Order: sequence, then structure tokens, then C-alpha cells
Amino acid sequence: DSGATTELTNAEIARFSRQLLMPEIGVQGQLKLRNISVLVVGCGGLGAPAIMYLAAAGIGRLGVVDYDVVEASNLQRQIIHDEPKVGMRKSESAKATVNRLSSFCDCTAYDMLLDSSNAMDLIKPWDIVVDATDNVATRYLLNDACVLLNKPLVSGSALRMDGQLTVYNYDGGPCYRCIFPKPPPAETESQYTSITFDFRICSTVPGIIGCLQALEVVKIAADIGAKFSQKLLIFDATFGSFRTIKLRGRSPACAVCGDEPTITELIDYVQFCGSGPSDKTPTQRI
Amino acid sequence: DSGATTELTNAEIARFSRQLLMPEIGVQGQLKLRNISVLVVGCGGLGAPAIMYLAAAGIGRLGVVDYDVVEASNLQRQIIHDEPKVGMRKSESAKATVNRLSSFCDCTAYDMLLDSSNAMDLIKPWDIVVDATDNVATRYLLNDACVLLNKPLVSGSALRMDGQLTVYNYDGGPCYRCIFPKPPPAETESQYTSITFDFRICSTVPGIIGCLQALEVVKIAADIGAKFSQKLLIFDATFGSFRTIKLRGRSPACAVCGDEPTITELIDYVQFCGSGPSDKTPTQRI
Amino acid sequence: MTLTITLEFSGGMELLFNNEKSKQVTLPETFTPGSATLKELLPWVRDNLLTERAELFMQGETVRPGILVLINDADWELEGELEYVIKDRDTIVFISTLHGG
Amino acid sequence: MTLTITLEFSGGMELLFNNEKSKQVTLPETFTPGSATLKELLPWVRDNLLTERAELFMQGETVRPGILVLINDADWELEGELEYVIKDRDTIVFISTLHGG
Ligand SMILES: [Zn+2]
Ligand SMILES: [Zn+2]
Repeated sequence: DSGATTELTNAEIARFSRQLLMPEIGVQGQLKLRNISVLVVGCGGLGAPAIMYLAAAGIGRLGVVDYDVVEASNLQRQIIHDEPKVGMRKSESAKATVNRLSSFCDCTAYDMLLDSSNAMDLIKPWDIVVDATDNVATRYLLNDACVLLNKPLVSGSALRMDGQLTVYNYDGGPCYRCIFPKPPPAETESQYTSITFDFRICSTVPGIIGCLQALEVVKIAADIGAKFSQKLLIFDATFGSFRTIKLRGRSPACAVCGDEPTITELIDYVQFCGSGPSDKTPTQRI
Repeated sequence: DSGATTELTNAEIARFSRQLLMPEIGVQGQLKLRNISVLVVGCGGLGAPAIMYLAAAGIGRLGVVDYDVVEASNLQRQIIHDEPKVGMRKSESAKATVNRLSSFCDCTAYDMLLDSSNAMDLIKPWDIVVDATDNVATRYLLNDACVLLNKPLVSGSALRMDGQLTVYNYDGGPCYRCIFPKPPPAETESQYTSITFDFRICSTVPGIIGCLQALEVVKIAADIGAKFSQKLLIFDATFGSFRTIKLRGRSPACAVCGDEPTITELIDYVQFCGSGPSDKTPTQRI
Repeated sequence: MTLTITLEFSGGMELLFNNEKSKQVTLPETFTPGSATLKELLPWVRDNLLTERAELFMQGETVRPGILVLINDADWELEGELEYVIKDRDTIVFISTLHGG
Repeated sequence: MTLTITLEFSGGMELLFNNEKSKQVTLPETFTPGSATLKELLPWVRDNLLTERAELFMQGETVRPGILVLINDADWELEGELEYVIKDRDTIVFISTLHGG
């Protein structure tokens, strides 16, 4: 970091006036947003609104990561992409949208598949990480890297009419492994997936969860305090119900964040989970 | 309406595959989205995500209404607009974004200030109305017009760290006037506004409420059933808390939707409220 | 025997009440359990907790138009409004309706 | 004396339980109030309510990894997990963690 900015320019004051006059944020909070860096992993359904609202809110530096290409079937929910961008790298498409939204945001696109060989180097320079991915192997990978590098991880997920949100490795709270020490068994996953329609998703559900991820990032960045450490928000779009439940605390026995961790560097997550990020679920079965 | 479409094209099946395979929506639900028309009044903080997600989800016809011009200070939260669009009419900017997002959505822009002389003609052809406005006079105007024309009104609002959502005039539930027969007294409003910082707003709060409005519209359109008739969702972004409260039912004594209505055509809402949509709140006081 | 209730202020109402969003209060003995109603509570809240001008909270004997009152998460209209008899441990919420967007 | 509890299924778990999201059940008399635990409840739920293959819900004597159990809106780990003694009117939620986005 080459020196934090200590004053807002007149252009920034005009741009963020409605927000920086809020007592919760203020000029100091807006400066914190300006000086922080956020890495969003996944430019899909969750990443789309999260990235757009983070750029709009005045986050100074954004990294956007995806290894995939924009497909027509993404546009039903991934509003950061659009029809002219079909075929483009998702990370580049997301960066182009950010550049159009705000010249106050310095955005870097990473067209890459995260794995244990590259995750530490990628994540190290960033202050806050957003998990907007879509597979269990990458979720464990991101979790372990964030614990090893001591970064808060704002985690969202969405499927069918369901959404979940929590913040890991923040404010003394648990990490993903504290809650889920073992991944779902690979041998039952494909059957579970086919029963639960794990590839189907309502347009607006990732929108709601992604916006909430952006809000949690803004609150961490502005030092207002995220409220979803050791708490899980469960959204059911069918009933329009939100439920917040209390999670266990950090586990002293956790393999990565515990008192005597057995995981001190990244492992092979595809092997650990029995499936990887590129095992795509079928999208067109009609 | 010149004949509803009864089959999805292959392009539509590919585009909406992830959604139309959901049992809650299905091909029949997707066709309903395709054949319905939705009018979004307000292309600001709430309208931005609502319009984008409605277009993405496959709503066949969208009307977008605003009388204002895109300003730089809007971009902190109104992600449907961007820097190259500063100075453009908001309705035209919103339509341009919709056109880029989806060629399956027929979008019409209305650059106009709604009042009692034009609201009935504007609203009449649409199936569902979204209240994404920012002032009390237009909220009463939209409510009365929707009651007189028998349209469901999906109402959202956002301010500071607070958001609210409800659906009026739907499924036998109350209208806005049933809950609030009288507008806030004009003589205390300016003081109340200055105490409560009524012009300040966190970026992501209208994002969350606007997404929820889009979800309620999709559920009404696909006949899944909106869950916020006679219910009010209250979101507090400081605590990350959502609370759903039960509202009174339709009031037989309501001046517009009651058993013996006294309002049978639109009235002068600026006079009724003592303030109008163009009484702008200060946005830059530093 | 006294009544202890929770008062909550939301949607901007908290800014009229010293920016406190939630407050547990034990009502004075003039509030008789079993008969004290919201009609008595409103002026007590105004006189004891409100930190801004009275007319921003009350008009006549009820709340200013635009304020919604909730009794244990239900619209007070469902509970008898001013005639509602306060019960121990009730939660009463004053919420300002928002017009912004 | 019997135990009546509410079971809820969320995050996709409902699709293993006949697509029912919420079900009130009265447990048979083999569940002794004051001593019956979740260790006994899990196989009963599996044998009486599950409509898909057993290993999608349980592995060994506990739930399949990836399923979170909530007792009255708290992570069951805070309540003793399998050793938790069921109380009348408890709400037990089985929720599948989502990986999608
Ligand atoms: Zn841990
Ligand atoms: Zn009415």
C-alpha cells in the first residue's frame, strides 16, 4: 500500500455526499472505504451485485476473480454482465462494468481458477475477501487461505429459493471449518444434487444475498462492525422469511484456526472434497 | 395486449434454463413472466436493482418512469446508471441498461413527472406497479391510482440504514391509505427531515429492498404468491436485522378502497401532503 | 407490582429519542397493571423520553400521522390502538414510515 | 406425557422430506421426556419421515457432513449436539449448507 489518502477530493465529496453525511459513515468512514482493498472471488450471481455496490459505495480498490466466460444463461441473474458481453471473460466483463460505474474505483481483473498453488499469492495483498463462488472445494480453499493470512471472509451462497450469509474469521468468530470440519461425502453428492435441483436458481435470490455481502464489507471497511460473525442469515424466498441463527464460536480443535492447527499451508481441495470447481452442474436438461 | 405467447422459444429456454426448471416457476411460470407487464415508477436507488432484476428474470414488458436527470451523486447507489450517463434522462438511461441486459424485455421509458392529470392513463395498461419513488405525495398518488385501477402495488422505501417493503392492494389486503389515512403534517415535516437526516442513504440498503421488490413482482407474476400483503418487512442495516410485522387488514372505512369510498378519482396530492415530488431535499451541505 | 416494557424506535424515530433504538423501562406506579393503556403511555413517553419537539411525536392524544405503532410485532390497530391494555414484558415499537428511495 | 416438537427442513433438506418445510410431530412414548436425546431422534426422523436414501441424511449416528442442526435457532453444537435432551415444544431445524452462487 503506497500511502493512504487522508482527505476526500471535492469530486469525492460530491459523489458520495448522501452517504458520507451519515453519522455511521462520515468523512472518516468514507476515507476508510477509499483506502481499503476488497477481493471478490466469483463474478456470478452473488459477485454481480456485490461488485457493483462495492464500486458504487466508494471502495477504493477492487479485485474481481473468475475463470469462466459469460454465457447467455448467466444473464438471468448476473446483472454485471450483459448481452454484448456473452463470450467475454467474466472477470474482464465485471471490470468493464466497474470502470463504467466509477472512476473512483481501481479495479483489477483476475482471469484464473483459484487453487492451492496460487491462492495465497493472490489473496495476500487484499484487506477483505468476498466468497461469491459456487462450489464446496473453492469454499474450503478460500477459508483456509483467509485463516492463514488473517483476512475476514464475507461468505454468501444462493440456490433455488434459498440464500445464506455469514462472515468467517472475523472478530474472534469461527471459520468455515469450525462449522463444517468435513465436506459433504463425495459419494452421495451427485445423488443429493440431482434430488435437490442444485443447479436451479431464482434470479433475485443471489441479488439479495450479494447486496447483503456488499453491506457487510462496507461495515467492516468503515469500522461500523459486521453483524454476521458467528451468525448465519437464512433467507427463504418462497416465504420471504429471514432468520438469523447463532453459530458455534471458534473451535479450539479446528484443523486450521484452532489452537493446534494441522493445516498450516493449503492442501489439495479437489481431493479433500472429491469434486472441484470445474465439475459443472448441468444447466440445460430440458 | 395483442395475444399472449403460449410457448417459449429455444432462445428463451436456453436463457432462463436455471430458473424455469425450478418447480416453483417452471415453463408455465416463465411464460407468465414473459406475458406480464410491469411499471416501475422511479429509476433511483430502489428502481435501479428492481428494474435490472425484472429484466434479467424475463419480465416481458417493462415501463420505467422518472422525470429526473442522472447526477454524479446518484451513482453511489443507483447502479443502473453510470458515469457516461450523467446528464441523461434517468428513464432513458434505465431503458438503455435494460436493452443491453436483455433483448427478451420490451422496455418503454417515460420521462415524466407523475401527477393526477396523467397517472391514470399511464398506469392503466400495466399489470403490476412498483413504487420506487422518493416522496410522500407520489406514494399517495400511486396508491390511489392503483386502487382505482385494481393493480397490485409493490412498495419499497429506504433511508439512512433503514428499509421497508410491503405489497398494497393485493390479495384482499390493505392499501397505503388503510395504514396511513393522513399524510405527515406539512408544518412539522421540514423539522423532522432535518433531525432525521432524511436525505442520507447507505448505498446497499436500497439495493436490498429493490431486489426484494423484484422478487415480490416475480412471485405475483408467476402466481407463486407475494408474501408481503398485509405485512411489512423492516430492515435495519446497522444490526443486519429483518423483522416482519403484521399490518391491519383492508379498512372498510378507507377513503379510497373502503366500502363507501370518498375518493373516486385522483385528487391534488401536492396540496393533500403539503409538499410535492419536486421539493428536493438538499444533497450537498458540506 | 409494576409494568416493565421494552420500547423500540425505528425508521428514524430513534433520532427523536436520543438515538436509542431500544430501551427497557419500568413504568411508574401510576400505571396500574390490568388497566393502564397506550393512551396513558404515549404522553409519558413524550414527557420522559422524547428529546425533540413534542409535535414531532404526538398530535392530539395519538401519534403523529406517518408513525406506525407495533405491539409485540403487530400493527396496534389489530390490538385496540389507544385502548390497548399494557401487559408486563410487552414490546412497543414506534416506527416512522419511510418515503425515500 | 409425550413430547411434541416442530421439525423444520431448509436449504434443500425439505426435498429429502417429501418437500415439507415444517412439520409438527408428537414423538412416540419410547421418547421419555427428560431423558430422550437427539441421538434417539435422528434415527426416528430417518426411519419415519425421510423419503430419500438414508445416507443423504445420516452418516453413522449423526447427520451427514454439510447439514447443520439448529435447536431453537441456535447451532446444536452450543446445546450439546447428540446429547441434547429434547424438551416439549422444541423446534429442531435441519439445514443444508448451500455452495451455489
Ligand atoms: Zn476454524
Ligand atoms: Zn385502503
